[in-house]
Amino acid sequence: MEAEVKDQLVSIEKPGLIAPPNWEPVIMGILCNWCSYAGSDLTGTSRIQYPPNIRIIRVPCSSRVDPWFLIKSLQTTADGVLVSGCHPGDCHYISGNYYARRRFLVTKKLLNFVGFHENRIQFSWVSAAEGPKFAKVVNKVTEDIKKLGPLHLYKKENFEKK
Amino acid sequence: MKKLTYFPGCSAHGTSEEFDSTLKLVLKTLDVELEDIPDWNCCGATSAHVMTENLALALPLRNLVLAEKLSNTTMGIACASCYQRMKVTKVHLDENPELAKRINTTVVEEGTYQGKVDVKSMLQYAYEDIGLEAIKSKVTKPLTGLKVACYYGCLLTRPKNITKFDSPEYPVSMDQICEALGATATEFDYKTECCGASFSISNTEVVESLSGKILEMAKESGAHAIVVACPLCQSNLDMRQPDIQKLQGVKYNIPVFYFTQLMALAFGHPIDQLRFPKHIIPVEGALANIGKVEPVPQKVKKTTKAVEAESEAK
Amino acid sequence: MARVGVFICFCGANIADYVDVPQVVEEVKHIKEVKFAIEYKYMCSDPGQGMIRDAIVQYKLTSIVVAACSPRMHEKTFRKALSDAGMNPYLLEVANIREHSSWVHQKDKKAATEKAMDLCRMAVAKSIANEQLHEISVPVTKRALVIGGGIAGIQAALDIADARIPVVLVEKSPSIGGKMAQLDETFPTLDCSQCILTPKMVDVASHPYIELIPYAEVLELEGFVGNYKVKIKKKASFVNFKTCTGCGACWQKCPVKVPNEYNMGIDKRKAIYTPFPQAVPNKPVIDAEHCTMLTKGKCGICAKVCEKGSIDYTMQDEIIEREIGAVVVATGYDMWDPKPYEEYGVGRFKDIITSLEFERMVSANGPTNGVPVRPSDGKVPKNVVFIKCIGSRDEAKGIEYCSKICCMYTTKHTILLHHKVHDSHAYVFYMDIRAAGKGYEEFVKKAQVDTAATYLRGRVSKIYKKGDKLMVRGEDAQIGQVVEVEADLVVLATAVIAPKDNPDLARLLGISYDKYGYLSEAHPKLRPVETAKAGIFLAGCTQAPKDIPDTVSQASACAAKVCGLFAGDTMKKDPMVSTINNEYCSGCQNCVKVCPYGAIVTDEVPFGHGSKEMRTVAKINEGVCQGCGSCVAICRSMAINLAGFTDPQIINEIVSI
Amino acid sequence: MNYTKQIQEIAAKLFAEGKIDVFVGYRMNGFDENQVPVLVNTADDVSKLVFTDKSVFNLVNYLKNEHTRRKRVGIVVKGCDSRSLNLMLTESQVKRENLYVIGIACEGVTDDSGQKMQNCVDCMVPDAVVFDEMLGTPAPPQNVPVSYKMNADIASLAAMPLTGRAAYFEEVFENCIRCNACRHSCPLCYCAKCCIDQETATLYNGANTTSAAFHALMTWSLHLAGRCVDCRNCEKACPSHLPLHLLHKQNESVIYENFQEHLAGVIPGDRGAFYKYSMKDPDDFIM
Repeated sequence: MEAEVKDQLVSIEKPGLIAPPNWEPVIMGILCNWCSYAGSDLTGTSRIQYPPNIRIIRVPCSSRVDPWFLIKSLQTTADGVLVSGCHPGDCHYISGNYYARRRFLVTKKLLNFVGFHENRIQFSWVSAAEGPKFAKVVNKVTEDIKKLGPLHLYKKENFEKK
Repeated sequence: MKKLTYFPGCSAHGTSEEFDSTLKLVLKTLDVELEDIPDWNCCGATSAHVMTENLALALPLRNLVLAEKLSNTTMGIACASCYQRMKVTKVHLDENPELAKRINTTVVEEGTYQGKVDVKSMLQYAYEDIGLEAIKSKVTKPLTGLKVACYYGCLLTRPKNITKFDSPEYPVSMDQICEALGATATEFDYKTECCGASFSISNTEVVESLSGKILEMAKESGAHAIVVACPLCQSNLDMRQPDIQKLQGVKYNIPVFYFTQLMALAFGHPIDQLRFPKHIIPVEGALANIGKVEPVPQKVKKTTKAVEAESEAK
Repeated sequence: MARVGVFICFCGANIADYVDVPQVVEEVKHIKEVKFAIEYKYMCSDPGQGMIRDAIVQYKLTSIVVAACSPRMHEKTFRKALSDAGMNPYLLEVANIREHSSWVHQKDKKAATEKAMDLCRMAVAKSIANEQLHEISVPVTKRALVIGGGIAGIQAALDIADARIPVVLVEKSPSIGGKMAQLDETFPTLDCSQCILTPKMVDVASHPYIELIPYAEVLELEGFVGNYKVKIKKKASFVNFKTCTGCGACWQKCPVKVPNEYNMGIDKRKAIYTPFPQAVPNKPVIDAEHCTMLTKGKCGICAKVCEKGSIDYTMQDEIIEREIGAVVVATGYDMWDPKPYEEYGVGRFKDIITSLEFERMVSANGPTNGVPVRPSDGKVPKNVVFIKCIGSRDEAKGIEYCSKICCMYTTKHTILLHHKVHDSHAYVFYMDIRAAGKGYEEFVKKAQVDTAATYLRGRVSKIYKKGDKLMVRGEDAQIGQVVEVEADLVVLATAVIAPKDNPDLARLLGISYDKYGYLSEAHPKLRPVETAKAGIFLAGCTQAPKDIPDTVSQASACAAKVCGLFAGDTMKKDPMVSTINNEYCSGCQNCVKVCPYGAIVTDEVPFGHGSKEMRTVAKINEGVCQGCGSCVAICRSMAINLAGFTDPQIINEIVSI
Repeated sequence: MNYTKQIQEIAAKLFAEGKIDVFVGYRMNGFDENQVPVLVNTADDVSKLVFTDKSVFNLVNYLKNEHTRRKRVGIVVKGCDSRSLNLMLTESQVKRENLYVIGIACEGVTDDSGQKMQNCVDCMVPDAVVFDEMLGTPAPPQNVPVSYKMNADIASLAAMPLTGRAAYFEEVFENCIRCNACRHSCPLCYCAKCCIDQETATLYNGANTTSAAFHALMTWSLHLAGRCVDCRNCEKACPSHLPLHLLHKQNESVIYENFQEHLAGVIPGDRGAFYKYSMKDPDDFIM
């Protein structure tokens, strides 16, 4: 019995909370249309395999990503989020990713500050040519978040109970 | 009374003794006091840097560290090769402190290198720190009539990003100094050509052909004498001149002065102190031109009116 | 109540083999908004699209989800299918279950299927929030601005004008013609530059659709593609072009002599001058810098001798405005100043000249009537040394790139020398001979035979004076020896560089430029004449060094682009742009600051209904907005939204799984 | 620190000269030694005005108020208040020409217990940065920017284990009653309609749950990131006494350390860290 519990995966923020058997994390991937989404398409066309946990949302530019997209994802469906855009200097819209970069850093640090593990919010630059890199990124993010266990902070259902 | 840290280098005590001694004369007149670096060592020129970088840097570094013990901010160097080694070392070490730390470990007992002493060739010092005006002011016997070709050699102004002094291809600092002394500097395109110094032991033919060309061009430019600021240049151009003349069958008889010798001369120091006997090519012929000024050709013919006006004035 | 139709594609085996499509169909049918769901082998095929069209009508669908390949692949196709069925094409959402599921999870069909379901759910959820969007059409001003009156500008202007589109041609010097007007003959055919250029120049002057504005500069460009407004400064010429007949009495009498730019300062022009005899317009201007009347208030001879009384010393610079739809930038190039080559004695030796100076000398209408002479003593040179790659391909002293034209014009120069001075001999020091181009290699070969010029492969290390000759010492790499050539004249083939005021112009136009100052094209291969800013095009050497044929082709390409842009009365534009809700906008104007395209301006609206007091709000210029969404994300009061990617759409996606 | 007399004189003068329609200041609350904001509309009421180290509130908040928006206003600002005023001006919420600003060289204000307020202890910009006239002696301008003072609470919380932090903040957000007093007391929350109240913004708009509070407060603090001037009006207004400054100070420190930005509102015309960028911004946290 003791052992069993040990083997089970606990939520890193709430050790009391144990993941259901064969739990799989959900990762919300928000990709910019011109680099990262194209890159992820390339990953597909070149048949590079990666874990199926990621759910991809297309936005025109990483600068379209409002921090509360991340907050909301984490509060509702996702155990982690990945935002990906064009490499600095490659932005299709000249400077979008520079503005985004600042917001991302502050958001990541703030969420970590209020108790989210930093690996639940991740960012990457993936160009339209970097199919393999996209697969690598998704692999890493998925592994990281599997280690962290289910996210149960401020999930809607937690509070409808009371 | 200015003060200057002085690195004579080995040649100052041998081949270029006259450079050293006249330099001291001149600087006394310009009231600059020289302070020798205590216990200075070989700069490692020509041999060290073809063997190992560490040694090539360590040898000058020791001198630099020692120089920093003295209060002066500038180190003056007579020999062009020594100057080159010191300057190169200084620039390299100042650019990457990591390297400086590493090399410093070899001379750690002398102290740590701070890079606060500036390195200058004597030519650069005379030109920048003393200045043409000061030099002019000390001239008592102007060298009017003496035409000189100023030869800088390969080291004094090169590479540009290291020396940061004058033009690497067509420098003029020495010319201007000579002009300040009253002499005339000729337009001499071989100012910075190679004299073949590196081969002076191993392959003298090369030296002779290269130095020969320099002498030829100097004559071509109408110079009575060549002026240098580097012991090796001097020895190659002066000492080898007889052989070169044999080789080419041309009589140049063109003496090779250190610029300090001419300065001393113009400052009115007694001729016997200038160590001219040490020269292979006798200097008298060239010096004879001093005072001989060929008349400037009358450019504009005066109008009769002007002549009349003058006569009336008288 | 939304009625969504979902169409799931097998994509042959591409999807079907790794995703259990029927199961996905069953799953999506459980979503309450989904009124119709079906799978098919190839959705993009005609029957596939047919199914979509029929279903739309039959089930009164309000939005469509196609689960297939990436939207980057077939979004347009399916949008078309929607509009064919009379439905707004932007009510379509594509779930990318091929690139994002079946192809990347081939080892785990269950997971792939589940993911496909989620992707469909997300697409359905998003499509529910989709709105009807309509292509934006922006009116265009059908007038083009051409900046620079060299051969590039001339060609572009003529081609555009011939399509009956008005052109404003701005040239900063008093005459059009540019560098080509300074050339004698042109490679590889040796036809006289003047003979082929001047007719074009005259055409420009007389063309009913071209407004030629010489001696002027562009000050400011505002607006956006199809709707630019340009401010042009007409520099004061102090000559009334309307009355001036160009008789030339003024400049014949003018006492002030100034180095002549057109002849590279080899001879002198007057303070009132026409740059060269064939100038267009052939009217003189006064060089305010040197004219003693304007500087000291003395002289005034030109005014006295002018019978038409066209001279007006009080003339001021004039600012004019023009409405234009597109811009062609053709500011040409400069020649590199070889001063850094100290070892050559550049600046000390009079008899070292640049290739353009040589060009002027050998030119029939040049300062020496077509005979090359030594600047030092005016003698005709016998031995002439040409040195190539002066500044080009030289990281140490010049620039890394190859100037492209020097090989050819130097070859030309050897021929011209041979023609003008029969007993002369040319020596050419070169690194490579780059003669890629129609008839170029043949040209070089022939020249080498005809002129018997000595080609020495290697760099020149030193030039020194011996008597009145220049001794050129270099290496002949082919025999591996140092060679010395006794030269009467040395010609340096100096590098082609970008005009020094290119960066300023680029800033003023809002386009980018590279580290050398050349203006940057939108794509090095596929969009070589466009810039990143819509409606601004590049012609000639302002983009990179080019020879005349390339320049002319690029100029004509620009013309084609401009004509294309002006084909309709309006330009169609993707409707996925930002929109502002005035009610929520608090007018902090942070969006104005952040927008990379300056697409957001401020607007005044009344406080509440019928209120007199006005308040400031932001306003999107649909014509300029590119739809990046930067403004949406930074708008705290969420007054801005991006059509096609609205907050509701994205939230629905997030929460749908 | 007591400028009551001067402020009364200035206000009287302004009314006399007809320069202002309303003066925003502090008055005693009447039942203890604490003060409350007051809008003085006539010269007669000038005598109400006081200013001591009990003048804690940030009066700039009242410039977004209906009573002052269309009028010419005289106002008293301390260092932090003036910074928020600067931002209001930059974001064109108030017109400078409608304002007569009395700047205070602030020596720090005290809370109910008479203790100097924490943000005053950490204060980096005590003197008003925008003013028509200055009371007190401002510190001489130092050319070296003041080094950033790390907030002690932030440091200690950052040192906590993740689970600890999570638990701590879960309690904080659980205690929030979603009254939005923080928002209303913040001078920089002037939006026509707050995004939190908009349909699209949140799943549970208005709902009084921890998750809703979390969402609201996170969004709020991110909207104030690079703009918050740490005047603590929100904390003073919060009925549940939530340590709201933690969120703001956290963002402030991140911004200050990573983007080398100066503090919010110190430079006139500066809009704050999120509305500009630098090529040199940290990139190492991105894969």
